[in-house]
Amino acid sequence: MLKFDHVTKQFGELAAIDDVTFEVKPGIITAVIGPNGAGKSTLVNMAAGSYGVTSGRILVGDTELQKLPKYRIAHAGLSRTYQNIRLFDGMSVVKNLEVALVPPRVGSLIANTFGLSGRAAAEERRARCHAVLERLGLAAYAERQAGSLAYGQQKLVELARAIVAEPRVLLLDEPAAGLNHGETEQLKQHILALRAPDLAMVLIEHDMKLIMSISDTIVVMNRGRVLAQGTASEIRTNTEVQEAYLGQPGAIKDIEAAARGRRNRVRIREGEGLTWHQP
Amino acid sequence: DILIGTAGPTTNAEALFGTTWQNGMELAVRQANAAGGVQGQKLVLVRDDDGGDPKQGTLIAQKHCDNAGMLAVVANFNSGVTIPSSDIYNRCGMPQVTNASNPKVTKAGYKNLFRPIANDLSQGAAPAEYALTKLGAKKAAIVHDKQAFGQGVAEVFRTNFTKGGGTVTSFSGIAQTDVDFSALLSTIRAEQPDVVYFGGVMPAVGLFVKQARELGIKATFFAADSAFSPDFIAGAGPASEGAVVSFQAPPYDSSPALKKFAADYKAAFGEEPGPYSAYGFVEASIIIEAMKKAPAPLTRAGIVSEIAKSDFDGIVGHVSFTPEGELQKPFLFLYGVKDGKFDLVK
Amino acid sequence: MENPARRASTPPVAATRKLWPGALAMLAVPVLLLIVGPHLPAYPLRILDMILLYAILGLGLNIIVGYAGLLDLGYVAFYAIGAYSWALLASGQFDIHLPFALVLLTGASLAGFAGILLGIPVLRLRGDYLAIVTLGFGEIIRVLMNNLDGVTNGPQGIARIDEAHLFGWTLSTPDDFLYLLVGMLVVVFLFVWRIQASALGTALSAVREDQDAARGCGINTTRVKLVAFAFSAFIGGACGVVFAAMQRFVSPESFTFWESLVIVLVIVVGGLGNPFGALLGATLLILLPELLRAYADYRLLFYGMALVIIILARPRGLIARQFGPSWLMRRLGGGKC
Amino acid sequence: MKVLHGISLEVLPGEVVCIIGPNGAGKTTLLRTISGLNRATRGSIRFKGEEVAGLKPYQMVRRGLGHCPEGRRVFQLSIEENLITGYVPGRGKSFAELRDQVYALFPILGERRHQSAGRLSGGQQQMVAIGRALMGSPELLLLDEPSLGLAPIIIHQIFEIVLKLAESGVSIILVEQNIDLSFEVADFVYALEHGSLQCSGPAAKMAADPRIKDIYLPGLDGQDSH
Amino acid sequence: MGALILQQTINALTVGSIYALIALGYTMVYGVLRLINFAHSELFTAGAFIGLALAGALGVAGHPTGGLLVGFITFVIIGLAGVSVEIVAYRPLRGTSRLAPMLSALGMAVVIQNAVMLIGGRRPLIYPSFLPSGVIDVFGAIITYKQITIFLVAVILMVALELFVNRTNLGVRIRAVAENAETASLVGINPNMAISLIFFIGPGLGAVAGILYSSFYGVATFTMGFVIGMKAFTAAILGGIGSIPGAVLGGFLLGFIETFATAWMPVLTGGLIGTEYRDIFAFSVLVLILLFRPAGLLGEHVSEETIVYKSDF
Ligand SMILES: Nc1ncnc2c1ncn2[C@@H]1O[C@H](COP(=O)(O)OP(=O)(O)OP(=O)(O)O)[C@@H](O)[C@H]1O
Ligand SMILES: Nc1ncnc2c1ncn2[C@@H]1O[C@H](COP(=O)(O)OP(=O)(O)OP(=O)(O)O)[C@@H](O)[C@H]1O
Ligand SMILES: CC(C)C[C@H](N)C(=O)O
Ligand SMILES: [Mg+2]
Ligand SMILES: [Mg+2]
Repeated sequence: MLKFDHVTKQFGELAAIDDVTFEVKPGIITAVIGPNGAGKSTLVNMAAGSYGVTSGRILVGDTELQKLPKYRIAHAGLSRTYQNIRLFDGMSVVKNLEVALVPPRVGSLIANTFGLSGRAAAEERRARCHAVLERLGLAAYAERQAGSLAYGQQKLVELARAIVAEPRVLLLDEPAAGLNHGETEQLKQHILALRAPDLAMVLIEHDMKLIMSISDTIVVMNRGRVLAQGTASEIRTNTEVQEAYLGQPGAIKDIEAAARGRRNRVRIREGEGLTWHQP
Repeated sequence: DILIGTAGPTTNAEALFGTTWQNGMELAVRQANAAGGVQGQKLVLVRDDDGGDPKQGTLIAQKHCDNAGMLAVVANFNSGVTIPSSDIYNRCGMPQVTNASNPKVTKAGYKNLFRPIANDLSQGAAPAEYALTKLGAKKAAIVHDKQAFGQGVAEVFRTNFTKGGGTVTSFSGIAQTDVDFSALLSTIRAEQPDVVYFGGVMPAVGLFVKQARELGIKATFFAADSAFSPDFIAGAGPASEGAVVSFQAPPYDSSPALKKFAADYKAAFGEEPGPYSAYGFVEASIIIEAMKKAPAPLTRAGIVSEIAKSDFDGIVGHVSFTPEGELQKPFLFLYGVKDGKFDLVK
Repeated sequence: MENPARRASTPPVAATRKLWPGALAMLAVPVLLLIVGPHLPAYPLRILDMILLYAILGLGLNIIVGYAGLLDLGYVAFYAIGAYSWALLASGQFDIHLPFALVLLTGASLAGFAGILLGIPVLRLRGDYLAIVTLGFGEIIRVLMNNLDGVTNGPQGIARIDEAHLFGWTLSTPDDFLYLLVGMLVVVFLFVWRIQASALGTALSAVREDQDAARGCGINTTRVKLVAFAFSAFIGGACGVVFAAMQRFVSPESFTFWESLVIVLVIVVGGLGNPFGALLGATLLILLPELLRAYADYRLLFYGMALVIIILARPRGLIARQFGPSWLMRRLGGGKC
Repeated sequence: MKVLHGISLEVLPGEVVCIIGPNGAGKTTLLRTISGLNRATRGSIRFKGEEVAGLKPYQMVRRGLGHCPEGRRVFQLSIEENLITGYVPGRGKSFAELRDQVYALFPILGERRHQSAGRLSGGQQQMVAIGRALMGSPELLLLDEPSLGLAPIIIHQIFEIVLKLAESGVSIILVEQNIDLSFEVADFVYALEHGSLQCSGPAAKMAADPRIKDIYLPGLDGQDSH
Repeated sequence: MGALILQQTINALTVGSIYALIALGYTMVYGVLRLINFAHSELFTAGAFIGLALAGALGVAGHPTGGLLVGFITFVIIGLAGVSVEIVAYRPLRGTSRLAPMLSALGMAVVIQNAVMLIGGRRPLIYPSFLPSGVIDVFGAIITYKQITIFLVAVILMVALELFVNRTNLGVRIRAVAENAETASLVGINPNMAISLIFFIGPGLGAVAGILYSSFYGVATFTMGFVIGMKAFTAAILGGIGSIPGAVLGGFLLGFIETFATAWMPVLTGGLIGTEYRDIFAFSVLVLILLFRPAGLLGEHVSEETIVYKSDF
């Protein structure tokens, strides 16, 4: 569905993306992982039209996205979430979602505003937004100002905004960053529930547990190139990937050992037990 | 009390003109009160700031109209404000004496509107004649500030100068707020005109003349009324020497009446009179004189018909009006700057 | 498997709120104005007219500044275009004497068109760059009016403009204009209210909050801004026509940069993005200098101080963005929405 | 809006304290209150024996506090300039010394020292933010979700740094979602919910408590990612 | 012809220097607070008036060396005034919205202008020149020492400020505050100190510009700030907001556009378009330049992904 075809992105000297080719198929979840600065967000930004493409093509079906202005890319059925949240802070949560449902043509926009059908259309938009909020468990926040929500809730609102227009391609840039285990678990359920035969999903994440448990295929990027592609287990055991990204399996053990060693030496507040401040 | 209203610019770039103009009226009112007032009542001058803004001018006009005790106004200072405000004053029959010099001001034919000063037609014509005949000038460069007044007189000058056989080498507009004329002056210098006419007000006039001399332009400079002020000579310094300025009033030291006025003014306000102070005084006097003659009880209509019949010697000259409300015999004087002082040349 | 994102939508959670009592309460304002207004002496009445005129201008500018978040420092240009339309099409200048209703429409449309013409090249500029270009546009229009002597009569302005007649009714006294302005206010108010509540309003808010994200959501920001500019300019133009009909004289002096600033002040002091804010802001900003007349020389000094104090006291404006019938009902109804 | 309710918490010298809690629990608000960005409505904050409630953040920093805020907040200056902003003179080490330490920790930053930090990838920006906080040679370091958006390999590195800093006597308050590792590294844990303290205790005991496991560590006993 | 072009170039450089001097103050403040400091132009006027009063009190009117002293004292006085204005009228508004402080600044501009009018009077004041006098004749064009001095001052101040902002640690900290005062505070910078410093330097520079300006033209009026301020601000935008060399470049460019438009527009259009169209021409060039360089001549064009501020106002 979404295809990167020999895509290159140059920032001055730096080739942030260097001749990348891969395809994202509908109906499955494609994860993109890689070290910081590998170029994952750049890929998303190019697909969504935030960055121009230095060379190569990005296709959804037959449509060449790199030729379209950004808003047309959205109309072509691609939507995304941002690594650094970009909600419309001063607007209510529903309004945030409604933005994605604004009629694409200015003519219909004006007709909608002053015509008779406007009210019905507005009601319908609202209904769709509420339905999505309901599904993501955000219904209670519908009228809250988006900017006043806690980080995790904002991330969910962004997800809601991205799906309300029923996209064909959904790009999620680190949706779980900043979420705790429980929330990540919820998010995982939401993402799994979104899986549909006509929806191509790209998931960028650093949360390996999530990635490994949810993705159907994984693309590993490094220094602007595709380092490897495969299933979770293939990736997990790929030594190149370990070296560049996951770290040696032993690394965690080392930290744990160092921490234990220190704790044994320092022994701060050893004697205290657990205190429950609330029943 | 009998109220006389006035409105003029007292806070914007023309604030100096407006304020000293109103001070002139104030002086006339004070002197009338000292002499016993009118019909046993005291006169009060209600001063307002119209900011040179037509919109404010109309609001003030309405305010003055609504005030039943207000029997006459001296308003406004600027033509652009007088035109819309005269419409309102006309509706409430308010006697209106204006200082606005644009010829259009009296075109509406309002019977309650009077202009006791020369309009721009004479102000532009006299210098042109003087340049052609007395100075024998052939080429003139004309500059104006793109304001109603400045452009108006400049155009009159142009018409008269060409009609008299002279050539106009250039006719350029500047912005009223400009301070740097070097670019334009460099061009004018290349045209080598005999005279340069500047239609505009202070402080631009002063800067213009000064910068022209610095660039080595030798032509004789002509400027319109607002340059008739010590500020012009001080501002332009030695560069002002030889410049010719037109003004509707004789110099403050030219007659005993004006000398007395200048002294009284200084005593009352602690500063030298401004260029339009004598006019403010005359304009207020016209109203006061009319009030004195009008039958009791005083009404606006009564005062209007008395002003129309005005026939007396004001401190700047004889006052009597045509049916259009213009001065019967508009007076205009040309002054040359000589040894740092204004000297009547005509 | 069915795409769950396309599941049939459930009915909206929020039931249609009972807004009309609140709306009715607000309708009281124009009705009151119409009843009380004509009994006022002419001077306050004329001030009231000015307040209404600036309120309408504020409503118009609010579309750009308050809703779309674009600072327009040259709004006076549209106002000037409207004013000169009436001055040129209904005066001795060219001896054309068109009816008021027609010119109202023409002038407003011309202004709207100018808005589009300006908008097309400049709307991709951001923030202060846009502000300075609009400022430049305002100055360009004013200088043009001042220079095209053959058309606009230059700095001399156009005097003795026709008296306006609307459907057989002569507009000349301040109370004639009161009726006209109240009528216009209601229409324009409903117009902007509708914009605010519609998809267009949502799109504009999104542009205000974050243009890039808005584009990402499929909003053609340039077009939407253009529409906002056009509407806003249209209203400004209509106000200009009325202003010229009221003054029966126009000259470039009435359309300076300061005038643009005053209109921006009206909406910022009143409350950005709220139509009631424009009303309150206009009341304050027109009334204040008149009230301060008594202080003569100190008038503007106090005016400046008052501005600073008001802004310091209510930096987000006197009226909150959210204020409206539903907000009012919520407050009156004890917090339950 | 009242976000925190009567929280009492203590950090000892050289201790690593971890604060956990669901989104919106008030963890960030708590850190912001400590560093003076938010003012405590009531109560007292003592730092090195001195009452500091009401001090401005920069005053806190000059007394030895470092705060690496949520969401990175790097300046759109070059990397090196970002480090300059974080340097607090008169706290012992020279600028060059501290800067080289940071570059040693994150070599990529050294390589790009003159590049604008605004153009770094998310994770690289996080490194800048941490480095900048270290430039003040803090005695108490507040880290608000430092591992956010970092590759696993870098997260390991961050936790190693935390350990190293603690070894050298710096006290650390760590707000983390990555609970598995945090519980290993921390000495003491505070659990926050809805703005109030729910539970506190030594990390080891916390990790062992079934109730805590239920709430905060679902699936910890499941598969490890490696 | 050659002499004329040379003369006009000199004229342009002089006018440009004056715009640049004022633009520097705008840019300093703007760069830090993203605030259009409408009061700047009025502090510029106030500076000229205070300078005049000081010169009278010290009896040094017209002496270049006395001028240095007067300039220094005026810098400090107006600098402190600027700091107070910031504390009173802008600081309480920090973090509210962008328009509020801007309009508060507008209010302050009205206050200062009227205060100057009430204290200094409505009369244009004749200004003694503190600049050295004398002329050089270069190929038929006249250059005055005054022009040279003004040009040099503009360039020197630009270089000094640029070095200060980019090469000193204090400058870096100020830029950090400019971007985000809260975060700056978190890394140990006292934002208020940094902002006060800016409001000392910016208006102080404005005051010096006021003295130079009035010395150059020989007159000071209480209304002189508004228009020149607007032009200087335009110059600052043209050069790229917050960019110090940009402000100077913008100032010079505006000077050139105005001068050459005045000089040659009537000639080129055969008198069809006269000098009165100068401002239109200037603004049109501004629009054109911004269309091709939407962030000004030297402004850095940040990509949307890295933009700090989500909304414009
Ligand atoms: N606007 C830009 N200008 C210059 N360089 C950029 C820009 N945006 C990104 N880069 C560079 O491109 C590279 C890829 O960045 P990108 O944001 O795509 O990384 P990423 O894979 O998303 O990393 P992370 O996991 O940390 O978010 C980085 O080295 C970054 O510094
Ligand atoms: N400026 C604010 N205005 C209103 N509410 C706020 C503000 N800042 C925080 N809150 C509220 O305070 C609560 C606590 O927020 P805080 O950011 O401290 O949570 P957190 O524990 O750090 O969450 P996260 O894990 O998402 O970062 C949230 O419900 C949030 O909505
Ligand atoms: C400044 C003055 C000469 C004004 C002039 N009286 C006018 O009609 O506008
Ligand atoms: Mg990324
Ligand atoms: Mg947080």
